[in-house]
Amino acid sequence: APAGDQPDKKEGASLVVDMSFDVKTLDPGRSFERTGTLVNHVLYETLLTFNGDDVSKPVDGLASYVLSDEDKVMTLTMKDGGAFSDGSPITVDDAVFSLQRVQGIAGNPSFLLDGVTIAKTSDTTLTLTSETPNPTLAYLLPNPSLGIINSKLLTENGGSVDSDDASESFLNGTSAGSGPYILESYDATSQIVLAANPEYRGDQPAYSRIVVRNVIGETQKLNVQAGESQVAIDLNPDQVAELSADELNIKSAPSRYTIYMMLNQDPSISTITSNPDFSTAVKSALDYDKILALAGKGAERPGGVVPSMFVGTLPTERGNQFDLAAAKESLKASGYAGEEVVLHYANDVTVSGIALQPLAETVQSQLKDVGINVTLAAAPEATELDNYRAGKEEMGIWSWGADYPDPQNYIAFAPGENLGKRAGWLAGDAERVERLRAAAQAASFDDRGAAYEELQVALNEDGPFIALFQPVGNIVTAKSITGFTSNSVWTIDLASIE
Amino acid sequence: MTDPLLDIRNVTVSYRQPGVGRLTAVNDVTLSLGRGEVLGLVGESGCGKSTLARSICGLEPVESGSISFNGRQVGRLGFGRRPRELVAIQMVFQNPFASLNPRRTIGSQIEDGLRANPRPDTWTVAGLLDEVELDRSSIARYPHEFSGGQRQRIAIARAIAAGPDLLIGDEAIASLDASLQAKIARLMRKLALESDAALLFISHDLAVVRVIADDVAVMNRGVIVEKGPVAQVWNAPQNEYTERLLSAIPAVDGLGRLPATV
Amino acid sequence: MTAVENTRSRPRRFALPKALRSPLGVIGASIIAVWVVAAVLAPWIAPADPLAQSFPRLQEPGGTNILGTDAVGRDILSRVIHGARISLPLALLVVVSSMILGTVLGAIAGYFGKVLDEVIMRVADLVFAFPTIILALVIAAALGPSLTNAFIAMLVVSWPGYARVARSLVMVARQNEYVVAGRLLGASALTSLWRDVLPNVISPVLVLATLNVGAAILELSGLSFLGLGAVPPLADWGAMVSDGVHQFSSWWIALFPGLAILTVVVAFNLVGDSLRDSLDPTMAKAVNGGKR
Amino acid sequence: MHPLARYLLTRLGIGVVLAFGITLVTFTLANLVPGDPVQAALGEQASANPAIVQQFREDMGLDKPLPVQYVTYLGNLLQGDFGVSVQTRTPVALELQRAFPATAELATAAILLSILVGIGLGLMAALRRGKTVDHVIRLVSLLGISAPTFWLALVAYYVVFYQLRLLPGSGRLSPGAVPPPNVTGFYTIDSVLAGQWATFGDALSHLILPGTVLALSTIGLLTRFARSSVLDVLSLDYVRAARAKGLPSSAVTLRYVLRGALVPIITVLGIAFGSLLSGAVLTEKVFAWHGIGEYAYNGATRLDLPAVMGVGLVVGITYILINLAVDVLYGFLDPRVRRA
Amino acid sequence: MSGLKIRDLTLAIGAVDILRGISFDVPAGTITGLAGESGSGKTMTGMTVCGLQPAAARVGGEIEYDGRNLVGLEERSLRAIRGKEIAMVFQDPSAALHPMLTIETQITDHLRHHAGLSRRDAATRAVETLDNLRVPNPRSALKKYPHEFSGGQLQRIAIAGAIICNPKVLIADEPTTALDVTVQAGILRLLRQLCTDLDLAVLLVTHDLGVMSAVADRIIVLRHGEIVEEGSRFDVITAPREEYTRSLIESLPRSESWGTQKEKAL
Ligand SMILES: Nc1ncnc2c1ncn2[C@@H]1O[C@H](COP(=O)(O)OP(=O)(O)OP(=O)(O)O)[C@@H](O)[C@H]1O
Ligand SMILES: Nc1ncnc2c1ncn2[C@@H]1O[C@H](COP(=O)(O)OP(=O)(O)OP(=O)(O)O)[C@@H](O)[C@H]1O
Ligand SMILES: [Mg+2]
Ligand SMILES: [Mg+2]
Repeated sequence: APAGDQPDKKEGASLVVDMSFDVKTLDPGRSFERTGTLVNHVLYETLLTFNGDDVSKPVDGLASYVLSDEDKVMTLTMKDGGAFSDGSPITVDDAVFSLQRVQGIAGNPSFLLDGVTIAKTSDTTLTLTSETPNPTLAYLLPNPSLGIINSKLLTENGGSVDSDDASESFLNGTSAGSGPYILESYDATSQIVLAANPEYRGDQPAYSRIVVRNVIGETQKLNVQAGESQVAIDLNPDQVAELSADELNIKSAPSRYTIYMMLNQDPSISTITSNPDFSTAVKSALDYDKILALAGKGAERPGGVVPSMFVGTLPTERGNQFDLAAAKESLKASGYAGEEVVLHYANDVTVSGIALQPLAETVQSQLKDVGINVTLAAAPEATELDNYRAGKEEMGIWSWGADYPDPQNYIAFAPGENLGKRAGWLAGDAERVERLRAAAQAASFDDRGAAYEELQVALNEDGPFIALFQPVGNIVTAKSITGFTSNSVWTIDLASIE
Repeated sequence: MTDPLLDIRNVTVSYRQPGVGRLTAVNDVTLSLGRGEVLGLVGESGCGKSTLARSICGLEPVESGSISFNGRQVGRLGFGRRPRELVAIQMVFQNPFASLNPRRTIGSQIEDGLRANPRPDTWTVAGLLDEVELDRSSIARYPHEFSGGQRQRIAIARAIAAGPDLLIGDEAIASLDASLQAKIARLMRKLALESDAALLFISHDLAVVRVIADDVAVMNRGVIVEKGPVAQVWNAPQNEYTERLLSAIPAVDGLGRLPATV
Repeated sequence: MTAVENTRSRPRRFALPKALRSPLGVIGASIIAVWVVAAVLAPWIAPADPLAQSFPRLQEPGGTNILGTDAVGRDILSRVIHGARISLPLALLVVVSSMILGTVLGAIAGYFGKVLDEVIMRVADLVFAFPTIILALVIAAALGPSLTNAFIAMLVVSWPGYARVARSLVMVARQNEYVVAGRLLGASALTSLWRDVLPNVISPVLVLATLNVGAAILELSGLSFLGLGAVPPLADWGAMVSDGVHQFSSWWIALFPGLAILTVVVAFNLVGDSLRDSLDPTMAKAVNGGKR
Repeated sequence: MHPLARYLLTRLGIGVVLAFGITLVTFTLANLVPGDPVQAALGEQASANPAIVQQFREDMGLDKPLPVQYVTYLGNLLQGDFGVSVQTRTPVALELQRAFPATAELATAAILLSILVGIGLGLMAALRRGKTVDHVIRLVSLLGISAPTFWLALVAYYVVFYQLRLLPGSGRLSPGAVPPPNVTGFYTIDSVLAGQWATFGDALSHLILPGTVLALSTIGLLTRFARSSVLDVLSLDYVRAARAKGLPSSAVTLRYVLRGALVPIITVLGIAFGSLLSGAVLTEKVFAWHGIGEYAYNGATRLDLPAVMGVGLVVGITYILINLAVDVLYGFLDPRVRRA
Repeated sequence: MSGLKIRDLTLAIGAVDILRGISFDVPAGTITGLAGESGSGKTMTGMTVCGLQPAAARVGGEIEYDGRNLVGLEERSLRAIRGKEIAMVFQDPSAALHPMLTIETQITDHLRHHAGLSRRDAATRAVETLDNLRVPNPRSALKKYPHEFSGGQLQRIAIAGAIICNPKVLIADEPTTALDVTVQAGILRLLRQLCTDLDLAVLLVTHDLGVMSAVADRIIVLRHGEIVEEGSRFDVITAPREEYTRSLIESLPRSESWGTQKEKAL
């Protein structure tokens, strides 16, 4: 229905949203950064989706689904009446094309569909077949990276489902989806402008135009206070604490990030951090409450790496605890004699508005209290990532954001896995952890919580990772904004803002 | 007849001038000078006198022709030290304020000269200071403590210290007060002749050259237009340019005679 | 003409005392002296350990922490005082090293001319064609942030200034008749450069260096501000201002280190100015021309 | 050939060589970086997959040996192709087209302001040498050159925008405002060309604060320089001669003094431009001015080699062109140069 | 009598007395020579007559011109006289002409200001004047810049600028010192001729006694800001009364005194 049919107080007005950009592309098949995800969520509809804030249960999007008993085959049935912004209908072919393209062009999000075979089974259905049981697949499909693209339009503009695809720059200028908004303009450095999609078959959003601007956190605060913007996304708790709830709406929710510290287990990298006693010493030497205070009001400290809103999160009491005496004892046992250890971190990133630098400084100062000499090595993330991913950092502070709302995502911390390897923790290094890991992955839905908790306890004790805290995500809006939904996948649903 | 001390044959020197091309500053000049001779070189500003002097010292590359000194070819002075034999050509410059290093005592600068002298015991610094009528206590002082005329004497002392066979004065008295000019010019002549050296005295002022030189060469636009004994050139110039030069000099007779122009 | 004047009025030795007789020079020198004392005595006069996170976070100025505390509860006054121990020596080191490097290269270019001149000065042009901070940024990013690398970056970008000035001064100075006289007395080119030319161009270069200390502090702090200089938790002024960007309404975090930079730079400029004013005009002009 | 034309051609030739040198330096430097641009560009999960990493390398031509990469780059460059940003996979030329005018507009505003104010103040100070005005101006210019730009930017932002709400804080236009049709990339000029006066006012009001902050240090530089060169000229014979002709002092000042002082002032403009660009890198960060400074910073910290090289080139060429312009202006003002 | 009458002129800067009460006349139709060693105050005298002494200077005494005392006259009235009635020529023409302005601008701007002439009329007058002073191609010369002329031509141009408003008094400060003798001769002739033809009162500052001897009608010798000798050209040069003047004349290479010294040296 044309927007004009529904008289609305905000019709014609632009909504201004400030966030700090990390966008690299608006091609959904390539984009996996926060900004791109936020925007693509309203440009493209997905086969499944989440209902508002609730990420615990995927719901129907462009399709409905059934999962086979062994969790291996998912059958999706397309709904009728969907149309792209150019008016053409959404077909099952578009769905197959879009998903296959994500796999074929091998971009950042292609891992979401690793080991999945996509097939059209009828004019209204398609199946996603996994080699191994894949109960999380339904939680992945709402990801905006798996948004459904107008395949005809894209093919005309260089799109394909393999590495020959050349449609990225087209998608950076024109959206080819069916979401409530269409792309008006995109500038990776300054702003992204969205306009309401007149062909959208759902309810028209309240704002006909949205400007998402690239602004650093501190400036976001000033802008939203000054009324220059209506939504600020990256305010840290300190900044939020200075705002008055009388003038602005503040919505705080735990973020999907875990900030953790890593101690390399590879003796060729460091004989110190790979020493289990040293590791234990560090774990008890940190004053977690004080560190949490840095993260500000609303931040939490789950006992392990799994954030508080996911199944299987570990209660704080079961996590590592500050114990100065124990720390000194373990340190003595480790034979550490005051050598310098290097703590790496990126100095140009903030996680939910929290800079890593004060954190690193605090860790350094706390470890100093037990006698551990830490040297800080700060670098831009780009430089540091390489070091880290190659497993060359002695100690590091990093963050992990859930790719999808499921504890399975945190298997990455296990030995031999993605993050484990970066800490020099290889398969076979920790028998107990690996056993518990297998158990957790095999657990059925109801038992998973307990299994993952056990795994985290073992990770805490034997592993090279120390979960520091889970920051709070703050969304601050002007009083004129009366409501919106937000969740850990797409941060805020722009179309829901009223 | 023995070879003259300085033998300049068909020397041409030119400068590259940006945007204009080459400017021939010295054009096919032939001159020679023997020991004990005092040659005056006159000409208007820019006629190439300094260029010729600099070529004799090896400071400008000679485009064609040759300069030989004591039978030795004068080459262009490069990065290295000047050949020992050529150190016997010394020069005194026009600007008394730029001819001494302001950061070194005059004693050490005169010693530089002595060190270059093949017979260093001919002179002492003190002796040289006596010779140029400066107080011996000046040794430890710096150039800025001296007046222009005194500095010029120090520069002469330094040149003499090197025991030159050829002393060149390039407008050495031009920037001095009228009352000092005579004194310094006389000093140069005296010292040069006492040490049996030749003196090439360059000036744009024919009247000055007339009273100090034995022979005079007149230069115009890079060319030597006339050369001869001073009296002859002064009283009976052969060249039209020399004549013009001479007649333009105002006579100091209080008669109000305007100098001639052409 | 100019040569006459320039030799006539040039003081024999470096004219420090006379230059500092000007009231502004005195003020500048006093401010520098205060900062130098602060730097030397920092451990004793700073009220707290600059690294100790022992205070409540983000305290406003006043109370126990005169200038407030930062985001991790460190005393800003102590950090500002200790900051002098980083900024001052490093800036001096940058200036002295680039002065030596630049002067040597510039003097060689100016004295020998020809190919050497072309090569050296074209490289200098190349460096000049980059805005300092961008080149420094690339270098610092390439080598990783650290004070050493910031130093290297600054060295690379600042020597050409000295080279240009030294070159132009040497080109004039080598025309001086005493230089020629020295050569005529048998000095080799290098001896001449070392003995007759360099001593007579060094004072303007020193003045330029003094003037540049301020600029060096500014640029170093700019690098630190961008996170490419001092490594935390070092109390570096630029880095402290940068902390303030994330903590805007805690204005004291950025204000005081910024004021510290301002005062030091003003002081060095005052001293540099009076030194330059004590130079003779032609040399002073050379100094001006080489300023970036 | 006309000597001036030949001179310009020579300078242009040197410029080309310089530009080539810039690419070489940037390329070498950027490849010294210990990090891997591919890691920087790829996400957590993707970077763990060797196949994806490999394909990304191939896409970006990063699998080739460095000299080959460089030659390829140069070859493309000759066709106006600056390569594709490793980070955003957008052609660098396109991104520069967006970022450069932003900075150019800011820098132009700043330099115009500095010329006007700087020369004016310098002249005033010189003419009133030793008076109170002179001292005040000297103090102001001293503060101008001594204050760290990034700090000034913060202070100005905090006071003028945050506390006083006098001027808009960040960005080039008010949020939601549509940029004028792109002709020059300068919003002020483009809006005038399109007759959009509201947009012009908006763009101008956004320009004032960062422009002034940026100009302050240049104003300081120019004021000092103008003062000293006016003083130099004031003592010259031709000024004495002009006064001896009984001309009114305004005529002496404007026709004789300023004209003579302008030449050395012009020569520092090139230098001033360099310092302006440096300042821009720092100012843009505070004012969310998405220009070349920010682009350079991001490029450098994210190991985006083509981006950094693009910036280096554009900035270097601009610098060369500005200095060329300065030279031409110089020749225009000083007839002696025109001939030589 | 037109011309200048200077009476008891004093000038002090700070505690330094630069002129200590000098009195002399510069009558119309004559060239009055002002000689003296360097720093004796020759230039200062000339500048003070024009009211162009340094701002810090204190002037006393009288400079009578056209029935008025120029000392203490307000700046505006002085400016009306300066350039129009009393003109100056400086030592180094290449320094006294602005390198960036055309000859036309420089020799007509005060003409237009003082006489209110249009640009064209002023140019016509300039061409005439240049022509009179034997500057080649006067019309095209107007469009040129100073660097395109030789020193002698420049001095002629500068003199043209000085006399273009038909002044009554001309102050020439060492107008030939920077020039070659051959060129100097031409300029001296020109000065003489202008003085006679235009009935100018010329004050010629120079330390060159040869120049004095050639053109000055009367010679005044200054030393330490005081007049130490004054008289007709012939008297001063042939029979100097002051020791200082005598030493100046004796040191001249034109006299035979050098010759005897040369013999001595041999
Ligand atoms: N380094 C140089 N480069 C280019 N041209 C030069 C150079 N030195 C001198 N000239 C030119 O060469 C010509 C001769 O110069 P030179 O200095 O020999 O003259 P001069 O007779 O000594 O004059 P003066 O009496 O003024 O000293 C002049 O036209 C001058 O402009
Ligand atoms: N602006 C000034 N301020 C102070 N003293 C000055 C100034 N100008 C000149 N003097 C002094 O006034 C005295 C006379 O100077 P003036 O220029 O008249 O000398 P001069 O006879 O013209 O010398 P010269 O032959 O060197 O031109 C000198 O002692 C000089 O130092
Ligand atoms: Mg000469
Ligand atoms: Mg004088």
